[in-house]
Amino acid sequence: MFWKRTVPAIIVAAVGVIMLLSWFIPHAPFGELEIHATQWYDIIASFAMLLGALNLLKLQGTKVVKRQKGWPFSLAAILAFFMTLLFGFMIKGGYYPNLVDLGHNEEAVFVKIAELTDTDGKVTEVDIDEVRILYTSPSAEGEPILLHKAVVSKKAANKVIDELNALGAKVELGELKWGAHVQGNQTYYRWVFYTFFTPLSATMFALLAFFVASASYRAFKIRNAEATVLLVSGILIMLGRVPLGAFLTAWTQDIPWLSWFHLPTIQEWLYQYPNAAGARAIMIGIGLGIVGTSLRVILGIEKSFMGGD
Amino acid sequence: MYIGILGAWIAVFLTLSILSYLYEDNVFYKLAEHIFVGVSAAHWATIAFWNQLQPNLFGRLWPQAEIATLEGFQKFWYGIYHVLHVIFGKIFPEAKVDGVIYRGIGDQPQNLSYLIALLLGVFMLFRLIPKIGWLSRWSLAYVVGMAAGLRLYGYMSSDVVGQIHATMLPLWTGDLASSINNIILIVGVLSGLFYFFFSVEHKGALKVVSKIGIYYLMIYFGASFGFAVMGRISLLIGRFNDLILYSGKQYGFATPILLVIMIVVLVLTTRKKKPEEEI
Amino acid sequence: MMLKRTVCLLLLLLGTISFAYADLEIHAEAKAKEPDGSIVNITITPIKGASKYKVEKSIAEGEWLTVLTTSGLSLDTNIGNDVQTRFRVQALDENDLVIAEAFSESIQTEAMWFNTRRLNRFIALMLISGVILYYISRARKNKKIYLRPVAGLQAFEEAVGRATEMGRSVLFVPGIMDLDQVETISGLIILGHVAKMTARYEADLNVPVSRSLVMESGRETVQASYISEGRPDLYSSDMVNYYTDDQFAFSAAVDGIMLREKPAAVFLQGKFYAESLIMAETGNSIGAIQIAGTGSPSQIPFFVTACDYTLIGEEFFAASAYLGDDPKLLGSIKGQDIAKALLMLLLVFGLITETIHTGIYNSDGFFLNLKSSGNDPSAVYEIISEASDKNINDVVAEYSNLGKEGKAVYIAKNKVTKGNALKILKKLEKEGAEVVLDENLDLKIKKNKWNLYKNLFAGS
Amino acid sequence: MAKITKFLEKLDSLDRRIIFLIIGLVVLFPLLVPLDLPIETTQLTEDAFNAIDQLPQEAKVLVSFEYGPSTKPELHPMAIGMLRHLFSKGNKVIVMCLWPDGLFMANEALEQVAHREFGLQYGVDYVNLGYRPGNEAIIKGITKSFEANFSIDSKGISITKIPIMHDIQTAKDVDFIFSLSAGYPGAIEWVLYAGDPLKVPVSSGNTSIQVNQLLPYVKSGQMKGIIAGMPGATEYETMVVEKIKNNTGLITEHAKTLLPVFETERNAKKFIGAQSIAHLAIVIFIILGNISFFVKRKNQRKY
Repeated sequence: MFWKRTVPAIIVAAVGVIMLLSWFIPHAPFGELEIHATQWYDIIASFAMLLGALNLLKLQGTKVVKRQKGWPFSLAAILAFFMTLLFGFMIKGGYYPNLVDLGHNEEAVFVKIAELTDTDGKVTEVDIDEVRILYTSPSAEGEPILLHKAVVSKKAANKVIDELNALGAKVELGELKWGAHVQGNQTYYRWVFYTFFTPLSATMFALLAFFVASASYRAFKIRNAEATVLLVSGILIMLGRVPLGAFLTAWTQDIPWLSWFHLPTIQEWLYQYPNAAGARAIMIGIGLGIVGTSLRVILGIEKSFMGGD
Repeated sequence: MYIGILGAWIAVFLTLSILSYLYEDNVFYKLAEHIFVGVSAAHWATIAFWNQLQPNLFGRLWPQAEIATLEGFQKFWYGIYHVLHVIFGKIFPEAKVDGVIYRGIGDQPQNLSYLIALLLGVFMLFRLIPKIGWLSRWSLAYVVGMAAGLRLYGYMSSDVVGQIHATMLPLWTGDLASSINNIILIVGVLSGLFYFFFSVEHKGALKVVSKIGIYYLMIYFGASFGFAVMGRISLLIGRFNDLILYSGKQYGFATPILLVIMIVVLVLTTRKKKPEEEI
Repeated sequence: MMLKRTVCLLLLLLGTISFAYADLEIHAEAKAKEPDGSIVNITITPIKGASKYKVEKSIAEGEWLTVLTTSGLSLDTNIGNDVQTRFRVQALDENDLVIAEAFSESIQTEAMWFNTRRLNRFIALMLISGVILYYISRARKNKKIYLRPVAGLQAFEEAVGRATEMGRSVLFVPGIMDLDQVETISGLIILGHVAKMTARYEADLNVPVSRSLVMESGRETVQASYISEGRPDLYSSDMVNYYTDDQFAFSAAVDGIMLREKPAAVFLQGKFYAESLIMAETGNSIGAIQIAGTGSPSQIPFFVTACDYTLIGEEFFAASAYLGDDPKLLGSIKGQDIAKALLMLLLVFGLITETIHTGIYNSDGFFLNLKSSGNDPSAVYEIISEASDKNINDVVAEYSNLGKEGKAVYIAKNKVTKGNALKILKKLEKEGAEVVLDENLDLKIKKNKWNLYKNLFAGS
Repeated sequence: MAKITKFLEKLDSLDRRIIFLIIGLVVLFPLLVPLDLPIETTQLTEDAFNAIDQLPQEAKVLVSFEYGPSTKPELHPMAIGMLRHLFSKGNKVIVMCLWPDGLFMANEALEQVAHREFGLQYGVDYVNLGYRPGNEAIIKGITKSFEANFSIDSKGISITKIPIMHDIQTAKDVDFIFSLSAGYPGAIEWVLYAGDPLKVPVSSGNTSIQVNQLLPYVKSGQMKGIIAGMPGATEYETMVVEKIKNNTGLITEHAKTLLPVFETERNAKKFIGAQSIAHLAIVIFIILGNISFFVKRKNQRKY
């Protein structure tokens, strides 16, 4: 009881109060507490991710093992999971030829590099000039050559290195470090990110355009005064912000007393005043709600999320 | 973002699969959905590891140091690092530059208080052992306490006091139009706030005030909705533009080919389903 | 030999130069009233012949770190708190040769123990939490507290009941953010109440979550609820499942669950972002009763349009007081209300002082910025001369060359109000001039004591 | 008449897939066949355009890419339009990124404008320094030294070897900063940590949602205009084309020959057509939905 319920309650209260006070005490060690405290949280959350991953595998794995309905899809989820982990922790890519010395046959090397790094299928004088400027007298650590490839494996890099070395240049194998590979160029991980992750999340996001349309068709009905206000304000913003709105109400500009009815003008006013008022009221309310909830949590009045005995 | 021809085909396939959901729940959507869950779960775990655990936890416990200069406890401490290096070489790298051996990660100052964070993290994993699983509550308690303390001040300062400050506007500015605008704003904030009174019955004159408050809230909701429509449509335009790009020759006509295949499969599968339903 | 001689000569020469202008000085001073300390103001006394100054700070015995090479003579820089630091300046001539060197006295900065700039926030915190705490303690002494009905909250039980009748499950999504957001915690508290209902009604509960920590906390919550309702037999950890951290992958998964399991009641309670509409629309398409609640202002509109009931803003945080029967919670809601009333009073007082401040007393802050005089400047000059009480010849001389940024037109003291300024602006525009109304905030703040009240609320 | 009422009544329970289809077509069609909507320029965009237009030919401009694929449709057309404007005046451009995805966006934009259209030389006329993690710390860093933060460019070449960087030591040495920003870190950080302290003019292109947050900075002059969302991008594009057409201000001879390309390859204009029509379609949906709602209610009352 004490270890399972009282100690957590004490931790919540103590950490809460210390964090709150740290806002008012710039002196060390309180001053930088915010940075470290959130980082500790990130670390705990990172550990917890293992639990999440195991739970996901258990969830989808049971379906596969028990051959439940739709198990092939679960298998796909598991495979996708391990493919990404493989490229995150085992196979990296991101190799590059590192030019250390141009050798005696400089021009041929420049042309070769221009061909390798070219992005649009035709190597022009300008491309070669660029290469000439950038790769003349390479520094001691060498100058990396960024190949025009989605992913550069060790094999691919070595092939290019051999080609360049055959021209008399001195080229070595360079690679991105582990850790840098999740954001770096030409790694398998980035390829997975851009091939799978980006289109999937961007398309899920884009589905919203359709849902917004169907929601407005279905729900934007003049049922009562409130719904009418919502609808009118929505329409004014939608039309007022695009050239179409200005175009549709351009005629009002010729009549002085009507000039206020230019859609972009109405839209701007609505946004600056009534909308801002509504937004502030909501924000203040939410702010107080959060203050109240946080206080209740710190005081231990709310503790259901910590579980029972 | 050069992803090669194979990449383009996969990207187009996944894009179209998600879009096919608009027609109905189907095999393509299910497949894309499951791939998405799998890839993203591993993605966020990978990112958390390489961007959080490695640099911010291990990097703070063992910042890079020249082995030869270490003494006493630090020598022992980096000895542990060496053991970890032998087991997980990628995560705990060692470097040798001009014959000098360096151990450790990054250049943040050493901070051994992160051992507590490590401990709390390990407590989370005790969940896997039912008998001591309750220790994870300590970690949860830390997170909740931190959230409460941090957010309490943040919201109170910017969302409560800050907004009140911003609303202190003159009712008369010397100019009729801007005075009216200010009054409109102020009435809105006050009546909107009144709507959120829970312990007062909203009747009579108070009902009118809270009604006015609701109208303001509705204007805000309408405007946000309008803005969101704009943003969402922009996104869709972007997606369609990519699909048009990938229908080109250099990507092997990925979009039209995959689109046709998917439509055929969808039509065939729905046709097959219908007779079954009739029976 | 030759080389040696040249070097000697050069050194000698350098020495003479630096001797001749040996007045180079550097003075460092900790900036006063800096809550975080660490800021140092440096001033350099210049010498002849120097084109640049290289400023360095000491980081260890004999080790110097370049701060900046500058031609300016005053700068602010950071040093570590509680460490004795010295500065060194080297004067460089055009060829980047050092012609003189000087050291500052060693100084030390310190962070404050109380951030006085946040005093107002501290008082606000004490006030708000004091009021809430007072009402909590009052509620303990069994004072009845009335709460107005909130439609969405009354529908909770009905939704769970309907799911039971239909033999379908109840879906609860506690937002997509992690446990470090108060909204998520609030969502989990509401989950506790909903889980009690599903335990009572013996309805199936399904809680997909997108964070591992929330999964753990969610399991604790649901288990505790089932135990407290005396139905631990019905609880299983499979009720709460983690899918993925990713926003859209998670919403795809939730969509999948909705389409395939067809829950009869859907609760979306927590912090949501763009995915809110994806979930709410799908929930709507399967005909479930949907009750949403969130503290994310930007997502409320979507819930309002796509769900049956929505807990708006503060209603969401007050939900647990409605759903449970703890008098302490009721008390805290009452306290929040009183705090709100206090804030509204302060706001009204602020409105009054601001009105007095801007409308009646202060007006000096406003001026016009003339960007171009148009095709017929003479009329423009006349208006300006009248407005600013200046001789017309002076006006012509002053405003004939406006430059890129334009020139300020200050209206005569006895005539300045914002309204007047706007009137003059319109007159000028009629004559084809290009003018904008501008406001000098510094002038305004210095000018009027009525503004002090509003400033009490400033800061962050 | 009865038929119409019946139709309208049916509309109320319209299959949402039909709505989806219409929205899809309405967005797709203007992308394939661009519309020619008249474009009115607004003050905010004009301010940004003029600030850049007034830069002398030898000016060096720092462009920071802070957006990714999800906000690409709004911000990428701005990037293209602005780069065309700068290069058409002969300005040199230094690109950097504070978002990891920004690197890919920057490469794409430079590849199109600098490389394919203008045929400029990397390293001499423009450079891409790439992405560095650290958010506003990087901005603060480059106010002291570029080399300390960007020792190598996005191709991995050390910046001491890049001719354009030779006389640029700190952010103070650039004449203008332009931030293409979709959130944090972005335009606000540039104003606070570089523009204000160094007195280097800053302007920015933003998503439409962000604009309200940035308006105070524009009003106070801390930011020179702003390009807001897709409408802003369209206006900017139009202004660049008009400028070259009317031959006003600084324009290189090469840029004049590119006018046909600028006139035809206009993504923002293509996009804003789709955007306008989609908004109109949604408004029409709302109106139709309400008509059918009323007809239904009226008919129900009869019984």
